[in-house]
Amino acid sequence: MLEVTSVSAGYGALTVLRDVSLKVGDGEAVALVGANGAGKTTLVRTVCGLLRARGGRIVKNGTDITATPAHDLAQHGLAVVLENRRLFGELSVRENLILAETVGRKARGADMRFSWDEVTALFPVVKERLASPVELLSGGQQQMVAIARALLLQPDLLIMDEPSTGLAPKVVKDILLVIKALRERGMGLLLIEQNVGIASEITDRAYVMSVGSIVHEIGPGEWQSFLTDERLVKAYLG
Amino acid sequence: MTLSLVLQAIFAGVTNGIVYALVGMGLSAIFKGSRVINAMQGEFAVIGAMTTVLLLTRTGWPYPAAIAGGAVAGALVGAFIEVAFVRYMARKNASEDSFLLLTIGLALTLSASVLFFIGRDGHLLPPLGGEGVLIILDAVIQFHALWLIAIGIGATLALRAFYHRTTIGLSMMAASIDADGAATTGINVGRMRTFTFVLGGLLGALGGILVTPLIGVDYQLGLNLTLKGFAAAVLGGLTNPLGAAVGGLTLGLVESLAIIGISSSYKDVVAFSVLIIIMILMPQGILGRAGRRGG
Amino acid sequence: MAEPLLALREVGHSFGGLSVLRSVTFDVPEGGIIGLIGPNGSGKTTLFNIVTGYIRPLAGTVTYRGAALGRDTIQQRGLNGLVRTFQTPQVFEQMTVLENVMVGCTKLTRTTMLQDLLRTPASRGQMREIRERAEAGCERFGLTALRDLPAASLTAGQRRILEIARAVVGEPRLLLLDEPSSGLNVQEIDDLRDWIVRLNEEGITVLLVSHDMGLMTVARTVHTLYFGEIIASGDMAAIQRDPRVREVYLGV
Amino acid sequence: MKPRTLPWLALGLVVWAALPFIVPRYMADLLVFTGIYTVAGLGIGLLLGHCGIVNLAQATFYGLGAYASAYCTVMMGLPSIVGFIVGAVISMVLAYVIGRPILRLTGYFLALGTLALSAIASALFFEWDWLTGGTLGIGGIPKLDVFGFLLDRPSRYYFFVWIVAFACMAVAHNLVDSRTGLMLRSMRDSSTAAAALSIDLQALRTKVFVVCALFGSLAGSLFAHHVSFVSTQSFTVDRSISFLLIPVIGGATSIPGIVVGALFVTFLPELLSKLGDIHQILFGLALVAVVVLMPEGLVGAFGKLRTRFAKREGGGHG
Repeated sequence: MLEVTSVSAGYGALTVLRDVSLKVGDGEAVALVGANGAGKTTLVRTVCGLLRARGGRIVKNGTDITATPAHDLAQHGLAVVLENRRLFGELSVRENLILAETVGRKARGADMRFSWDEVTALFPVVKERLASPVELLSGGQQQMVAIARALLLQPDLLIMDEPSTGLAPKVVKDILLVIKALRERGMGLLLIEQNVGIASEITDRAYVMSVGSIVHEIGPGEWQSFLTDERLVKAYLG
Repeated sequence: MTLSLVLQAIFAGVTNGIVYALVGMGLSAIFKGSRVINAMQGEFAVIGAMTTVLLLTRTGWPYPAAIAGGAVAGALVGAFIEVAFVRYMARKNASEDSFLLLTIGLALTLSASVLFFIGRDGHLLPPLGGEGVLIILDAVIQFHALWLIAIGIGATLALRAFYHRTTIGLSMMAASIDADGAATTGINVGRMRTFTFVLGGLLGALGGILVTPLIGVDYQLGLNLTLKGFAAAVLGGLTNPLGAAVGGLTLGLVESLAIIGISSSYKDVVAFSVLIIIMILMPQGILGRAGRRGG
Repeated sequence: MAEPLLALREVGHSFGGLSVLRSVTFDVPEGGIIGLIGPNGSGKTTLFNIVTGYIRPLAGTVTYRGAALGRDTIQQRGLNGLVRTFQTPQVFEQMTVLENVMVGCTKLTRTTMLQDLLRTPASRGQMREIRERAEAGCERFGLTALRDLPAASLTAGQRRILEIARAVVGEPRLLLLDEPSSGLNVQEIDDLRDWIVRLNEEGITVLLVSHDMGLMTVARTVHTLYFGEIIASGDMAAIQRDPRVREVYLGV
Repeated sequence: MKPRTLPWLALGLVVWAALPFIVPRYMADLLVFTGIYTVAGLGIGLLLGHCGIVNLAQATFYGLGAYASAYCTVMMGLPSIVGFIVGAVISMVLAYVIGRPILRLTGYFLALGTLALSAIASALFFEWDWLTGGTLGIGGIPKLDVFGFLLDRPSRYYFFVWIVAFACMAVAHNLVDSRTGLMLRSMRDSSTAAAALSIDLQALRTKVFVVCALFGSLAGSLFAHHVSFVSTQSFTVDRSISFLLIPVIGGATSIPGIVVGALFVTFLPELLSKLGDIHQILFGLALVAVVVLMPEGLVGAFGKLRTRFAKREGGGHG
């Protein structure tokens, strides 16, 4: 469904990604793990059209989206929760969500994957605080709003960049429950995560990134053994 | 100093203040949406007013239609400037200073165009609500000024509703708060920037049309209005168009109350001194951080 | 034991009620290389900014060369030999490589602007001295071949070396490196490691903030920061074995 | 100096010396203005090209210089040199006093702050007619007399103005080429890194602002003695804008660029005016074109063309 082939990217004089390839199948949950500065976020920005790839191809459901601008990706069933959530802090929760719903409706017409009611049912906290400015919500609540906003874009593949960063363990657990529920509905997932413990809990397989390249591939069923693998420790702690 | 003198100054201050507010709201809307300080904001006022004058006198349109025509002209010029210049320069990562120089150049060009095509003379528009005046405690206020105040307040409320109640308004705010977040929510950030210039042009033109029955419009009006509008926007915190409305009113009142009894050309000295002092001492504007929300 | 070059005592800070640093205490001994690691949001950058003078701590003290830094400005700290580099190399893009290094030497000399306007002998003499020092600096850091290029044309690795060269010609005592390996390739990181060791051998004390564990092996002591607190200290081998560090970093 | 540049320099000198005698009188007059504008533009160029500061207040200091010269010579009957000195001292003190707070601003705020300053000064020049003569102005300013040599014609005044201009260019060049110049440019490129290298940004900016004001005042005094009559119209905000255009058009980082810019703003309107009233529109469009297409100014654009050309040539042979 999502196929990234030999992508390279960077900023100005900096080359961050070198020849990165990965795949996410239909309804599959794949993790991209690696230490800080490995280039994970740059890959997210490249896939979702915020950063122009300098080489390689990105294909979604058979359509080449390498040069598609970020605001058109909802039409290809792709939504992303960026690092730090990137919500519109001064706007209310409802306003944040309405924006996404309008776009999602345009992309899918009557054939909505997630209705407003379903999404708000999935996130009771969000429903309670619809009128509050987003910046007054706690970090965990904001993360819920960010996921809800992405879902209203009606994606079949969700990319999440570091959804657990800076959140208390209890809150992370709640978010994992939501993600599991989405998986059961057949949602594809590309999870970018530094914390391999979390990643292994909700994904089928994974790629390990280091210094701008994919250095290991963890196949289905290999997660548990890999968690204690010295190769993993080396990728993180040198 | 008599009461009627003070009252008269307040009337004048509110009237001027509304005009500054409209120009400042446009400037602030453009800055909020594009991070460009538009040094030709006052020219929008000239374009709006001159177009209205021409439509009224040369083509004989009815007054309300001519006013609408003037406002649309401001909006169109705004869109043109974004599409023709700002977009190109933004793609090349032009500096703040380059945008300032660009808009100064455009201001010179537009002012010279008015001089060339329309001439050196000032033009007046008929006052809304006729020539009548209202007299309160010996202080005189023209009916037109009352209309101006009403329309100015109406436009401010309409702007607020536009930002919070329409999808385009919300999208414009979203794009200005977090461009990446907006793009990944399916908002075309580039198009929103064009819309902010349309909005800025519209508000500036409206300010120009409303002030013309009182002071007339000529090719030189733009620069002074730009500076006053900028002062209004800075007082309001620059990224908050509704703050600019408060800023404009404050500025109008301060300058007209400060010069009671002395020569009126000190008005600009007062206004611009206030601008400099506020920028240095209160960079967030007179509303402070709280004023950021709700724009 | 000799007095440390830099000492942090109970340093604390918060933003908008959210505490980002909680009583952080450690020493940077003269002649040492001290490392600071921690996951995103652990407070490394805040701590770095406190030491370099960009932020004033809300609690605790920072002592440098035996005196509290207090309200010293960034410039005063620099004149005292405390010099930093930046996570994204901040080279002066429109200036040549040599000129960049020359800027690093300006603090060693003094002229008034009037002397410079009139090009007095003193002004010319100082400029000559600055140029000689900078040329020697370029030579030493292998930048001589690049010296007349604008810094904007350098690669990320070259920019990093230039930034360090520019700091070192100003004769710092304490060099603070903020994520110096970010954006570098494997070879460039190796070179960088060599430079840090060599500069340290020449007597420059180094405080290194990085998430690059490979680079961190140059540090004699590494402090691990997590949610504003130091959770582990020791050499890199000990840090790698530390279960808390593994939990924080890997989640397992 | 390279031996190749010497003949060019000699040729340039000959042309410069012959110019006022071979061109028509009105052009000689424009060349005098070019020299005056070069002096005023140098200060703006130092700020813009070497500190990254947009100064839209130069007409203020230009006006102070002009009025000081006018008032001292006409109203008080003092020698001309006194006017120059009084203008320079007042301008520098004012620049220091105003510069310290206002230079804490950056970017747009600073640019518009200086524009507001210019608007205030322009209003005060108008209002303080006991000093400036208001719109009626002060007339009868004597021509300069240098060691008994009366500079009463453009062709004579030309030499004096340009010698002053060259001296100012030399001083500006000294500054750019010095330790201070290094620090200025570093501050322009990255103020954070400059601060980390112990450079006191605030003090430097203020000092350059004072130098800029000195040049502005000097130009104003030269102007007053050239036209013999000064009034408020010459010191408006428009004038500040056209002073800013000098380095923008010519290229702010290059000192010869200032002369190019000064030539542009004095000659282009004059040449375009042959086309009738449309010339001001064309001038505005020319400015927009320069800003959009040549962000480094004319001199920068020529430099780029030359490197591109040299590269192509080199490629062809190699």
